[in-house]
Amino acid sequence: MKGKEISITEAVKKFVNDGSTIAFGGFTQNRHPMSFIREMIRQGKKDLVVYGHSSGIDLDILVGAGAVKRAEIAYVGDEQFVTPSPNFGKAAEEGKLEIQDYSNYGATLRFLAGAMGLPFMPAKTMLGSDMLKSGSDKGKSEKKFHLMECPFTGEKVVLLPAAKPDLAIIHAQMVGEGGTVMIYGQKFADDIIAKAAKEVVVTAEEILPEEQIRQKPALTCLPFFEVDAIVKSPFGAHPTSCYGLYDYDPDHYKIYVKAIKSNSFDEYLERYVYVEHREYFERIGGVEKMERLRADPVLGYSPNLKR
Amino acid sequence: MKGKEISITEAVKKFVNDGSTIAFGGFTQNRHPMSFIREMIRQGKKDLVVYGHSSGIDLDILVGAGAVKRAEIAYVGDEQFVTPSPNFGKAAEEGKLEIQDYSNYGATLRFLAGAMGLPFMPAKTMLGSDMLKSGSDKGKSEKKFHLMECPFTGEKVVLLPAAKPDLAIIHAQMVGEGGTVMIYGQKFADDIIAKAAKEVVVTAEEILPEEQIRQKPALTCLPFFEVDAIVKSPFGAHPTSCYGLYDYDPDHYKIYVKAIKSNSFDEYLERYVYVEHREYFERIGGVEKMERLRADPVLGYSPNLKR
Amino acid sequence: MPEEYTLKELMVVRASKEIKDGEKVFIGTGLPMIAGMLAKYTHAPNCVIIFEAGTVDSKLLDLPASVGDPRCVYGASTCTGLFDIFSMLQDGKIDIGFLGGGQVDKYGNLNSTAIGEYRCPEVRFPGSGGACDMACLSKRVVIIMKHELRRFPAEVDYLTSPGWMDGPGGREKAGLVRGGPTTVITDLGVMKFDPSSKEMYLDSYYPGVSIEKIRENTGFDIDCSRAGETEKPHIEEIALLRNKIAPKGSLR
Amino acid sequence: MPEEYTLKELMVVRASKEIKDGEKVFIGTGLPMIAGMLAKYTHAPNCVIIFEAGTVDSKLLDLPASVGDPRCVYGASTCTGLFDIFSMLQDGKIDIGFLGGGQVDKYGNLNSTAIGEYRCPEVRFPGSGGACDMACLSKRVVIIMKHELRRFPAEVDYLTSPGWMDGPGGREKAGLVRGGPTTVITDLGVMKFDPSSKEMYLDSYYPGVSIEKIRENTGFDIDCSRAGETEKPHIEEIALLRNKIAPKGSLR
Repeated sequence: MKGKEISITEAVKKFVNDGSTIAFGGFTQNRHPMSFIREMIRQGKKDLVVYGHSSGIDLDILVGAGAVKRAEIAYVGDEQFVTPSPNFGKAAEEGKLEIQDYSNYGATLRFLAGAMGLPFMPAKTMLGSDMLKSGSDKGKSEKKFHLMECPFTGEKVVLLPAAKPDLAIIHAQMVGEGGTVMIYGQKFADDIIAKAAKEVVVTAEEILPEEQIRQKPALTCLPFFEVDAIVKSPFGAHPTSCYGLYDYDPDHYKIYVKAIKSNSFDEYLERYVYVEHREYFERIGGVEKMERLRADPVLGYSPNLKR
Repeated sequence: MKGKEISITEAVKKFVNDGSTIAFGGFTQNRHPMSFIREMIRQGKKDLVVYGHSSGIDLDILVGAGAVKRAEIAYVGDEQFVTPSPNFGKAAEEGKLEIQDYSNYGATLRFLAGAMGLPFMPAKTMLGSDMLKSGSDKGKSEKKFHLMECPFTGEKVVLLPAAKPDLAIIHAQMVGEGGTVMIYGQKFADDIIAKAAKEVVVTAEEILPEEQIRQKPALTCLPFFEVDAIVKSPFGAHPTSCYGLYDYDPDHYKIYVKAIKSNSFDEYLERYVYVEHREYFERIGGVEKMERLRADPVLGYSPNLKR
Repeated sequence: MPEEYTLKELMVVRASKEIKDGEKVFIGTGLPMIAGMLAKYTHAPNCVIIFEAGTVDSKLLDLPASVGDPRCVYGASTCTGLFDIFSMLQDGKIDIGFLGGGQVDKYGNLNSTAIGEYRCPEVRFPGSGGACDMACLSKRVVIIMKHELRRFPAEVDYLTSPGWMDGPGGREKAGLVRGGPTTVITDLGVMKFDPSSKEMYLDSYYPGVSIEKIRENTGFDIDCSRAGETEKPHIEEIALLRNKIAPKGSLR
Repeated sequence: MPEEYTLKELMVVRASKEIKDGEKVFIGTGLPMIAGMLAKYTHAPNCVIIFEAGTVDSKLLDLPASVGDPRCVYGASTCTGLFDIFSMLQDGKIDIGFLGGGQVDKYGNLNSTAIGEYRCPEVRFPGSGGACDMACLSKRVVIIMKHELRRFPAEVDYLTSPGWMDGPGGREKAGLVRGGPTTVITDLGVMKFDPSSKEMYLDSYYPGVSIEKIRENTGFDIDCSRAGETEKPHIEEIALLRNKIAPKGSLR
């Protein structure tokens, strides 16, 4: 291994502590760092505080495994399969999870403040919402927001406190050996989340020589020094999509949702999480499944996916 | 002409008013919208308020032509040729120009606030500087800054008022007929300035069919609807550089500086500004000059430029 | 028996009418997305569909499964992320936002967070996502809902996305600079808001739906005096939906 | 007679020593850029040169004429714009910033705005640019100046870039979270700042320069008791400068 590359086992061991504040890249059912998250469950990490905006199965599988103490999020859902994501919904209804709600823009601006080295970011959103009434939830953040009058215009502005997670995990299509990150398709808030975090691990479909990735510096979204470790993880976003390479996996989402609804999530974990990398691919459908999900290089997705 | 394309004459007539607040793309001696600025001088625009960060000959030539009433900037210089830019320096020393000084980050954050629809942006820069002592200069901005204590951390933060110029002019390598903008090389703050402005004109080396430019949406930096008009303007950044296409022109910079230092700026204007497009190219050195400045396609600049 | 149109198709067609040509539309997953695509194929070819996950005016050859779907990228004018898109919204550049939710009250305030006590709710929804942002910051909002009594309460349990708040002047008092809901499209009819009282009234009911049924399924007094029957979808619209836009059976 | 080294070469070599291997360096046009390139070719191959106009760690095959020069892009880890770069700086990710200016005082406060009255100055400089940002936000600052009496006043006419302000605790009082100047490199010698008083003192003088000459050209009392002679550049460093980094004659 060259440069910053380490194994997924080492990466989770080294960077995730019980109680860590952590943020994942991706958006609902797209480009979440799922292979890293499965390893977190295998290593039994717990009491995590997850900062997110549009979470889905990334947060949900961790909640189901009992690894999450608190979530500061805007949305947790698996789109057409189920909303909210089933473990999250259950845990919330049972009062087993501390939750602090922001809007998507609000959550993004909190990461932006973190990335900019500012203690807060002003906004004109969330005004009038109960998210600015629930006040200070118990837990890590002492103050959820602050309302003020603009000294220039007199208008009402809300200040949102910076989010600076201990760790960000981003799944990218490509990363250079030195850490330069290239993301294809929507970046979501991944670049901002990474810049806000104290440490950053990138899992990637491909690791390239640094010189090669630097042939197109306009396409990179994180300079190498923002990244502390990289992990080679082909198909690492499955069952979520990875633009340009593979689509989301409707079959697997159905299995996931059914397992939870039928109270057999432990069996799901046994079959799909406590399992070797190679065996995982066989269990999700092997080479035929990978071919079905494979993206058309021009369109960026699998045009004939049965969904 | 298709889509949003208009001529440079029309563009200046339609979008620039005497007294307009205006911001130009570019950075010191790179990618300023010079052809548009020369047309502004030809049309005798005056009393302009220019918002900028790292200005150079773009602001300087307008100051020399007596078109600028006020400048809110961070820097005005032509790098190795002369700093500050000569007309600007002269006008400042003669007290003929209202100037409000910010730092480069401060100026950028003011545009960012404008682009985000916020009345201000917080910052940890400029603290302790006299730029936060000169207080409220006379002129358009009523208040230059506001100091506050962070309600989350207690630390000192400065709030900088949004900049929302009437008009932004950006010079790009490529634009789609519909207005989708593609900039190669450093973007400087051009995308932010454009989003902050009420109206946007893009001058471009090439105008492409919209479908063609949309084959690479990850490389575009402004969606089409942010742009109100586009102008085809090959070599439109000369004598500043345009990444990937041509380098800055040291000969012309020397002519420019010499003209001002020898009090013959009127003659410079006569020879290089009050002149037809085609004739301008002959006067700056014709096809031989264009060949000398032409960028190497891999490097992005002219590697053998005598400078 | 081949139906003339399904209920969902009727809703989608009605929703698509809310979009005027050239407007910039902020759209979520599901029915709104189909409505947006239909508008683009019919009366509003120049409307601009914007997805919060980062894309503007994409070609949409296939119906995306989410607003962050790889299907949203092809042919887009730009492909970026949440920050750029929401900042355009906050800057007042988006004309219309489509929203759904778990509950709506007579002022168009929406709840997509939780029913019951926030900390230990009876039902937990997915949360705001971009809904509150659209409700606060787009020039106007169109709501798409299932019309059920428990979904149309006098007051929402949790105000996720501000409508007209507590009536005239409510948004201004909260510091909101523009916007507010104009239309609620349900599976029973179409509601609008009175310009002066900001209260929801029935604008039209679907063919075959009685005003009585709408009253029964609405948890607050609703003025039905201005209502007529909703216009039926045109055959061309249904054909477009079935053959071009919505995958087989998705609007059944 | 071929010179062993020129004054500018000596300054550049000395400046390059300020950069440690692996450090992230925020650099402006001119001598600092040459010093950064030299450090990269010698003792600090892994230092990261960052240009405020938008590029990180570029290959620099040719000396850029400005920090926004197309020459800054080739081989960069990323190519973006001012906002991203300055935000990294504000977030505390940059180790060292190189600054010049028109005036510097004994606390390392810099003026690059104007001499005389601000509104109608005797001399107008180009303004802060990114200088104030570097002075406020990088972990430490190195200043490169011409050593003249009028450039080393007791107090700067305009404080563009904060040094140690009015001494110990000055930066904290102003709200600055880190940083401060450590070294001033002039055409006569090298100054540092006393850790407790924050006042400038002479650390070393160039071969052939007397302490007296430095005192004469400094507008405030300067402690010279700790000074020795500056180390001369090595022949390899000069060769690198002349043959590889600086275009012909630029350091004469």
